Amino acid sequence: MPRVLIRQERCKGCELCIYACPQHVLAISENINEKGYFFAEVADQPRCIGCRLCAVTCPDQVIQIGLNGVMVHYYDY
Amino acid sequence: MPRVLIRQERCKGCELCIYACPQHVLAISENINEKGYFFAEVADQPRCIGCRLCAVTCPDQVIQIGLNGVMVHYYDY
Amino acid sequence: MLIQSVFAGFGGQGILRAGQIIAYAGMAGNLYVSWLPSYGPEMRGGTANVAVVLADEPVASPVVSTPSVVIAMNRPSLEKFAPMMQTGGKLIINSSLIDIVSERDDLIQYQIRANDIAQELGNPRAANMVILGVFQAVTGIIPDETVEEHIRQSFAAKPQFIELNIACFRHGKNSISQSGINA
Amino acid sequence: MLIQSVFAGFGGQGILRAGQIIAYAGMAGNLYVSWLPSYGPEMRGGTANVAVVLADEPVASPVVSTPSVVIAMNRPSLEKFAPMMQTGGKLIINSSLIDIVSERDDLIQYQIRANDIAQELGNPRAANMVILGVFQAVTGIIPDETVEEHIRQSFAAKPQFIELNIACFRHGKNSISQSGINA
Amino acid sequence: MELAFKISTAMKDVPTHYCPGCTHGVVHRMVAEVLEELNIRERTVGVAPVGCAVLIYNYLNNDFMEAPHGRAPALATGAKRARPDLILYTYQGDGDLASIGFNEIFHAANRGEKITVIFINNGIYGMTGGQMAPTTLPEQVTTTSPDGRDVSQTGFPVAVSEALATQATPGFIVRCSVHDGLHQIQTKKLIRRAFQNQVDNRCFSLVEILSTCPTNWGLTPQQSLEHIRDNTLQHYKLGILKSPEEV
Amino acid sequence: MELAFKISTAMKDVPTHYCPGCTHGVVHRMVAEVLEELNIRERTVGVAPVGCAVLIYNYLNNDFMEAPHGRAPALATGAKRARPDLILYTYQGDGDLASIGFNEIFHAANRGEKITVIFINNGIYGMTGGQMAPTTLPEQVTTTSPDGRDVSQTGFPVAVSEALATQATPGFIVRCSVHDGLHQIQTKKLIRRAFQNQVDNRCFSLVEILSTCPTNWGLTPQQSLEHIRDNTLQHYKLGILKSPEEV
Amino acid sequence: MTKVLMKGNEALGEAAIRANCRNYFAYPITPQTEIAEYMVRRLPEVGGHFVQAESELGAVNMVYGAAAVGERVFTSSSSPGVALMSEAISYLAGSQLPAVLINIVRGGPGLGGILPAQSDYFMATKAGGHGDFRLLVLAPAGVQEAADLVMDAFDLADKYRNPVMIIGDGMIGQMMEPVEFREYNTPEGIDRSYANTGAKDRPPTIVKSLFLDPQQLENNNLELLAKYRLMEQHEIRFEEYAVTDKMDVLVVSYGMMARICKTAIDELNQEGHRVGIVRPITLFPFPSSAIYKAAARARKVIAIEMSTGQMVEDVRLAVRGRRAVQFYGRTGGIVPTPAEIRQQLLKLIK
Amino acid sequence: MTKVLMKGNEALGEAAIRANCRNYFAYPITPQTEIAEYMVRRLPEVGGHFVQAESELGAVNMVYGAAAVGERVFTSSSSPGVALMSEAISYLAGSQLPAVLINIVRGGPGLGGILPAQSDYFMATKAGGHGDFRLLVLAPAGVQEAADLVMDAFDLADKYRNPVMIIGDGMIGQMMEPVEFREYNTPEGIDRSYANTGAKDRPPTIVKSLFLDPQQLENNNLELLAKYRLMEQHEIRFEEYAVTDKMDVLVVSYGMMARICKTAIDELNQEGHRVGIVRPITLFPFPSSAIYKAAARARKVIAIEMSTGQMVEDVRLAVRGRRAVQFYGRTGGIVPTPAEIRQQLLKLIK
Ligand SMILES: Cc1ncc(C[n+]2csc(CCOP(=O)(O)OP(=O)(O)O)c2C)c(N)n1
Ligand SMILES: Cc1ncc(C[n+]2csc(CCOP(=O)(O)OP(=O)(O)O)c2C)c(N)n1
Ligand code: SF4
Ligand code: SF4
Ligand code: SF4
Ligand code: SF4
Ligand code: SF4
Ligand code: SF4
Ligand SMILES: [Mg+2]
Ligand SMILES: [Mg+2]
Repeated sequence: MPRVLIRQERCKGCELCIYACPQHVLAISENINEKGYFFAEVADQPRCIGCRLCAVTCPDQVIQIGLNGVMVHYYDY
Repeated sequence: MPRVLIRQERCKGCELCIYACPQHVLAISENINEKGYFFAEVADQPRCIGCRLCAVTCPDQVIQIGLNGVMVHYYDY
Repeated sequence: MLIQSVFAGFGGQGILRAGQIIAYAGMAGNLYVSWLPSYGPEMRGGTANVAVVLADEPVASPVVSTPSVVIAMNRPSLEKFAPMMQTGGKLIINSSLIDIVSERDDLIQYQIRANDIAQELGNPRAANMVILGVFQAVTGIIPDETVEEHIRQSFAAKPQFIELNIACFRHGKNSISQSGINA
Repeated sequence: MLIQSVFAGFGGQGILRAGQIIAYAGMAGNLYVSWLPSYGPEMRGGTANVAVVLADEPVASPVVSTPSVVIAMNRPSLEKFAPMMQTGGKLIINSSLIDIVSERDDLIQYQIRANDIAQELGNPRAANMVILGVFQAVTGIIPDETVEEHIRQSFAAKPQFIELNIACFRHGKNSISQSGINA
Repeated sequence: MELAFKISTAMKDVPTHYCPGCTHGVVHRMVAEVLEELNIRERTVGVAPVGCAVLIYNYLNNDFMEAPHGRAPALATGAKRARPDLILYTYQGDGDLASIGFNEIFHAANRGEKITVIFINNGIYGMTGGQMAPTTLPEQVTTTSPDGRDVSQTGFPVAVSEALATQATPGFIVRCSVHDGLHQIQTKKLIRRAFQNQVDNRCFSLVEILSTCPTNWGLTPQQSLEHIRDNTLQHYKLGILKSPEEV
Repeated sequence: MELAFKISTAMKDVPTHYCPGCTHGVVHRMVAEVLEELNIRERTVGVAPVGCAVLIYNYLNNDFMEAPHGRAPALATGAKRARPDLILYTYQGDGDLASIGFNEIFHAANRGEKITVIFINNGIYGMTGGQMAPTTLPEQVTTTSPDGRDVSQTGFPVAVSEALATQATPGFIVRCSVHDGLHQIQTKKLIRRAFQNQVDNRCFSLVEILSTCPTNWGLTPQQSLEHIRDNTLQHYKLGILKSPEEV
Repeated sequence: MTKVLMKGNEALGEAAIRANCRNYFAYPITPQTEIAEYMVRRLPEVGGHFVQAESELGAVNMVYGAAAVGERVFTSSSSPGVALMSEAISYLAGSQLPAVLINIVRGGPGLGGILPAQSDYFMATKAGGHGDFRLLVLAPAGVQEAADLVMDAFDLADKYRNPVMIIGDGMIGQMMEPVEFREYNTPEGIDRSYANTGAKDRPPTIVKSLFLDPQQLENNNLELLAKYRLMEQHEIRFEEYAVTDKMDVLVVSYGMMARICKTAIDELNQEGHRVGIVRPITLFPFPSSAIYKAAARARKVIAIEMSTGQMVEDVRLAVRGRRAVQFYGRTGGIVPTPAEIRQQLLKLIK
Repeated sequence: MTKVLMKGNEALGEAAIRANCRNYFAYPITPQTEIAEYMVRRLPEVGGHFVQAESELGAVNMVYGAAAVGERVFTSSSSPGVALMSEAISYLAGSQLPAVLINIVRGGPGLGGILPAQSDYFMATKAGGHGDFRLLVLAPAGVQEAADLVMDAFDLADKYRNPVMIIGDGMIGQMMEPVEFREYNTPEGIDRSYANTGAKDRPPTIVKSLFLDPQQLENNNLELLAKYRLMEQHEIRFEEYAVTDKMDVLVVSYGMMARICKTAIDELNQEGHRVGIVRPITLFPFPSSAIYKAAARARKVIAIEMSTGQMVEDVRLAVRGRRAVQFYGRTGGIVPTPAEIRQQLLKLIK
C-alpha cells in the first residue's frame, strides 16, 4: 500500500505534482502554509499506485512515498 | 611571351616560388641581397608559360608576371 | 517637512506602483521626492518594498532607515519595518492579511481591510489603492486631486480600471477618522 | 672591474650561447655576472644580441647601454652597437661577414675572419667560438681553463663537437696579438 | 514505514530560494540522489555558477566553490588536475555556460577534462530578471527582446551540445529535459552516467537539461513544462550527441 | 609591358616582418587583391589580431584598428553595427581566434554579424615563439608540448569551422589551404566570396586557412607546405562547411 | 524641457541618447540592467544600435570597435563586469579613443553583493587596467546630476580622446528622482581624423596602442600624460557646501554618500557646529587644491566613503600632511544613515 | 645548494617547485613565457600538474580551483594578461584563497610593447579588480631575490589566506644571474580547513565571496581589512642603502630600477655627495614609516620608477608633506641608465 507523504510547510504550491500524478491523487489545499502558499495535499489516497511521479517532479523535496508491502516496479529511478 | 619580374631586394629566399613553378624556370641565386638572403632569380626564362603560380605562392610580393601578347588562361585568379 | 515612508508587501501587490504614484504626485506638488525600491535578492518570491521620501528641501538620502510612515501589506513587512520606525510614526496595516498589530506603543497604527474593501468594490487587485488612500489621509501633504490625477495617469493604458482605482483610493482615504486607530 | 659587453649577430650564429659560456665561466671565476638577451621583436629574422656584464661587485644594471666590449658578428650589429660604445672600448668584428670597421677612432678594433677560420677548422657553425676566443684574449679576466671548461659543459650533449669548438676558441684567442688591430 | 521515494541525504533539509515550480529544484535533487547512489558525496566538490543556482551550496550537501560568472569549468579543471581523486562537477545556467562562459566550457570539453557538467538551459537569464540568453527561442519575449527575439539581429538559439559534440576529443554529451515524468526519469539516468564516467576516469561529461523559468517566461509552472514540450523541443533535439564508447 | 600578375594596390609597398616562406604573406596579398577587385578598399576597415599578424596594418592599405588578443570579432561587431556601410574584416591566428578569443568568434558568428573573418590556422603560437595552440596536431612538438602534443592531457586539435557550422544562424564557413598552387587559387576565390557576402549584406563569413609557421615548426618553407599536405589535412578536412544558400 | 520622474538607470540611458549617442553594447548585471532594458526600446526609435554582448569582454570591445570608427558609444556594467573590462579599458586609453563607461558599483570583492557601494574608487581612478593611464571619472550624487554628467561625459571623451567613466552606486541606478534633460548640442568641430572611416582620398588611419619601439611607446605615454595634466588644469569639478573659516570638521565625500553627509551636516550646523563638505565631482582629476584649501580652514578632516578607505588616500595626498585625515566607512552594501554620520562627526567635534 | 646561472623566469618556476608547489596554470605571453616552457618540463618530474589554459581567464580560474581544494598553485603573466585576470583576482581575495600570481611587467597601456616597465604598480597595489581588497605584493630586484621571494610568497599566501603577487619586469624575467636555492620546508600547521577536500566526516566547506546580507559582506570586508592591518604590522620589507643623516637626496625606488639607482648613488657618494635609497621590497604593505623616517634625514626626496609616476603617490603619502617628493620616470620599455639617474640626482643635489 503506497502512501504519499507531503511536507506541507515546504510546498510552494506549484501544482506540478498534481499534473504529474496519473491517478489524480493530489490536489491543492484550500489552506495556505506559513509561507503563504496553497499547498498540495492528498485528495484521494486509495487511488495511489505508488508510481512516485509526483515525488520525481516536485522541485522542492516536498513529497516522499511510503510503502507497506511490495513495490510495483514501473521504472528504474 | 611571359616574363617573370623579380624584385630581388624584397626576396627572402624562401624558395617557394621555385617549387611552385611547373616549368623549373626559377632558381636561387648564388648572390645575397642587402637583407642577406640568397634571392630567387630567373634561370630559364624561355621555359616560362606565364602560369603565375610563382607569383601566387610568393609570400613577399616579389614576383610580377609581365606579358607581351595573349595570356593563356590556365585558371581564374 | 520630511516624510520618509516605506511601502512594503508581497511582489504583485502593487506596492511599487503605489509608491510611484505618490512620488509623481509629490513632484507635481512641487515637493522634492525620491523613490528607491529594494532590489535585493529578497525580491524573488519574497517581499517587495520601496522607500518614498517627500520633502520640502532636496532629499538627502533616498534610503529610509527610520521610516516615519510605513504601509505594511503583509505580515513579513510589518515584522520587518515596524521595529525600525521613528517614534510617533504612522503604521498602516493591511488587516485583510495581517491579524496582528505592532507591539510598539509609540506608533500610531491604522488597520484597514484593504483586500476586502477592494474586493467589495469590485477589484481585488486594487488593495494598494485602498491603502494609498489611507496614506493620503494620514499624511495629507499633497492635494487629493493631484494624487487622483496621478492614479489616472498610472492607469492610462488600462482606462477601464481608472474609476475603480479612484473609488478604492477614496474609500481608503475616507475610512480613516482623523484621529487614531480604525478597525 | 666592470666589463659591459654585448654579443650581437644574426639569430642562429650562436651568439646567445657564446654569451652564456662567458657568463657561466665568470660565475665560476667568482665574478658577479648577468646575461640579458634582447627579446624585442627584432629577434625574428633580424639580429639577436645579449648583454653580458662581468664585475667584481654586484651588477647594478644588466642593461648595457654603453658597452665596453662589443662582438659584432654581422654588419647590422656593428652599425647598431659601435656608436654606443665607451671611449676606449674594444670592438671585435667578424670580418668574414663584415667588410667595414667603425669610423670611430676612440675604439680598439679587432677584425677576425671567424667564419672562415671555423670553416677551415672543420665546423662552419663554430664561428662563435672563434670570436669568443678573441673576447677572451682582449678581456682576459677569466682563466682560459675556466672558459674552456664551460665550452665543454655547453656542448656536453654533443660531445663530438667539443674538441672542435675548443680548437676554434683557442685559434681565436691566439690570433690576436696582445696589442691592437689584427687582420 | 519503508520509503519507496525518500529525500536524498545528499541534500540539506532547507527550503530553496527558487520560485515555485522552477525545475532547478528538480535537477538539484537528481544530482543529490546520484551522489548518494554512487556513494561519492564525500569526495565530491561542486562548482556553483553565477545565476539563480548561485546558492546551490546551500542545498546540496557536498563541498562547494563558487565561480566567477561563466568560469566554473576552469575552476573545476584546476581542482580536478590538482586533486584527481576528487569528483568535480559544475552546475551552470545558459547565461553562465553558453554566453559569458562558452570559451571555458568549450576548452574544458576539448581538453577532455574529467569533470561532470550539469547545464541548465532555461533559455533566459533568470537571476538578473529575465534578459535574453543565447539560447532564447526565436520570437521569445524577454526584457531585452521586448518584441520577441529577432533572429535577424541576434541570431538563432545557440546549440551548445551540438557545438561541443563536433570536436574530436572523446566525451559524453547529451541533451535531455525535465518537462514530464518520462523525461525526468531519463534525465536522472543520464546524470548518473555523467558522474559514473568520472568515477571510471573515462571522459568529460556534459548533460544539457531543458529547464523552465516560470517567473521570467511569464507562465505557470505547468504551462512552462508544456512550453518545453511544444516549443523548446522544436529547436533542441534530445539525445546522446556523443558518447565515449563511439570514439 | 602589360602585367598578367601585378602587385595589388591595396598593399603597401614595404617589406614584411614575416619569416621567409611564412604564408601569412600569401594570405595578406590575397586579401589585398580581393579588396582591389571588389573595389571596396576605400570603405574597408580591418581589425588586426595579436599574433604574428599584429602588424598587418603596416602592409595592407586600408584602415585598421588593433584588437586586444582574441577580441577582434567584438571590435568588428561594434564597428559594423555602428557603421553598417563599412566593410569590416578581422584577420586572426589560431591562438587569437581558437583559444583566448573563441567566445567572441562563436557569438559573432551566431549573431550573424555581417563581417568577414580570415582565420589563419598554423597550429601554433607563432608570435610568442612556438607554444602549443588548440589546433596543434597530435604528437606535434612545440615549446609547451616538448614531447609532442599528448591528446590524453591536452585534447585533440580544435575544429573551429566544424563547431561554428553546427549553429543555426546562416553563415558562410569554409576551410581551405595554401599549401600548393591549386589550393591557393581556391583560397583566393573563397576569400572573395567571403567579402562578397558582406558587400551583399548577406551573412557572417569565415575562411579558415591552413597555413604554415616554418620557424616554429622547425621546417623549411617547402617542408612546411608538405607538412600540411601530408599531416594537417588528415585532421582538417577542406571544404565549404556551411553556406548561406543552404539554409 | 519638463521634469520627469525617472529611474537613475533609465535617466543615464536617456541622457546618452540626447547626447546623440547611438551605440550601446552591454551585458546584464544587477543593479544596472535597466539601462540595457531601456536602451533596447529607445535606441531603435532613434536609429541607434544595441547589441546584448556575450559578456562584458564582448561589450567593451564592441565599444572599442564603434569608437574606432568615430561614433559615440557607451557601455555600462557593475563592479565585477567592469573588472573584466580592465584589459580593454587600458587598450581604449592607450589607443586614445573616446568612449563612455558607466559603473554602477555594488559591494565586493568577488561576487560580493548587489547593494550600493563605493569600493571601486581605486579601480576607476588608479588602475582599472595595466600601464600608465587614467580615466576621467565623474561621480554624480543624484539622478539629475547623473543625466547632466552623461552629456558632459561624451563631450569630455571627445575633447580628450579619452575614455570617461561615470561612477555611481546601486542607489543612483535604482532610485527615481525628478530629472530635467537640458538642451544638448554636440560641440562643433570634433576632430575625427583618427577614425577608421574608410581610406578614401586619404592615407589609412590606424587605431592602435602597440608601439614596439620603446621611444614611440614612451611618446604615447607622454601624450597621455599631457592630456591628464590638461584635465587637471581644466576639468576639476567639485561642490563646496558649508565650507567656512574655522570649521570644526571638513568632510570629503562623493556621490550619494555626500548627500547623506549633507543632511547630517545641516543638522549639526543648525545646532551651532561648523561642519563643511567638499564633494568631488571629478574623481580624476581630483580636486586636490580645493581640498587642501578647505582643510586649512578646518580643525579636523574626515573622508567618508562606502568602502574600507580608498578616496581617503587622495584626500591625504591633497592635504599633504597639513591635517591628519580621519576616515569613516561602511562596506558591503550598507548605506550609512545621516544619524550614523552625525554621530561620527560629533566624535570629531568633541 | 650550489649556485647556478639561471634565467629569471626559470628561477621563478624552479623556486615554486622547491616551495612544494605542484600546480601551475598559464597562458603564454612575452616576456614571461619561459616560465611555462620550464614548468612543462619540470612539473611532470615531480608529479605536478600543468595546463596551458585557453586564456588568462582560464588560467587564473584554474588557480582558483586548485587553491580551493587546498593545493599550492600559481600562475604567471604579463601586464595585459594580468589585467584580464582582474575580476578573478578580486574573487580570490574575496574568497580568502592563498595563491601566487606573477606579473612580469611590460610597457603599456594597451598592447604597448614587450620591454621592461613598472607601470602596473597601481594595478598590483591598489586595484587589480573591484571591491575593497589588497594583494600582498613582493618586488624582487634580481634573480636571486626573485627565487627567494617566490618561496616566501607561498608561505605568506598560506599565512594570510590571501593572494600574493610577485611583480618583476622584463629584465628580471629574461636575464640570467647566479642563483642559489635555499633549503625550503613547508611551514607546519597550515590550516586547510577552508578547503574543498570532500565532506567526509565533516560538514561541507564552501569557498565563496558572495554574501547577500550586507552585514555579512561587511564582515567579510572587515576580516580582510584586519588581515591587511596585520600585514602592515608584520610583513613590511625594504632595503636601506647609504641612508645617513643629512642626506642630500633620498631616493625611493623598487625592483631592478633600484639596482640601477644604486650604481648612480655609489658614484655620487664616492664623489662626496650623500645620497641614500630606500627600496621597498613589499609594495603592499608599503614601508611608509621607514620612508618617512629616512625622508626626515634628507634634504630632498625623489621617487624613481619606470612609469609616469605611480609608486610616487605612496611615497608622498608616506612622507606626509614633510618633504616635497620629486619624481623621475621613463616609460614604454625604456630602462634608464645609471648615468641618466646620476644626472637627475645631480640636479637635485645642486
Ligand atoms: C561578470 C558578471 N557579469 C554579469 C553578472 C550578472 N549575472 C548574474 S547571473 C547572470 C545570468 C544568469 O543566467 P543563467 O546563467 O542562464 O542562470 P539562470 O539564472 O537562468 O539559472 C548574470 C548576467 C555577474 N554576476 N558577473
Ligand atoms: C591578453 C594577452 N595574452 C597573451 C598575449 C601574448 N600573445 C601574443 S600573440 C599570442 C598568440 C599568437 O598566436 P596566433 O594567434 O596563433 O598567431 P600567429 O602568431 O601564430 O600568427 C599570444 C599568446 C597577449 N598579447 N595578450
Ligand atoms: S505516487 Fe504516483 S499515483 Fe501516487 S500520488 Fe504520486 S504520482 Fe500519484
Ligand atoms: S510539486 Fe511539490 S512544491 Fe509543487 S505543489 Fe506539489 S508538493 Fe508542492
Ligand atoms: S609564371 Fe609559371 S612557368 Fe613562369 S616562372 Fe612563374 S611559375 Fe614558372
Ligand atoms: S617565393 Fe618570393 S620570397 Fe620566396 S624565394 Fe621566391 S621570390 Fe623570393
Ligand atoms: S527566476 Fe526563473 S530560473 Fe530563477 S528561480 Fe525563478 S523560475 Fe527559477
Ligand atoms: S613565427 Fe611563424 S607565423 Fe610568425 S612570421 Fe614566423 S613563420 Fe610566420
Ligand atoms: Mg538561464
Ligand atoms: Mg598561430
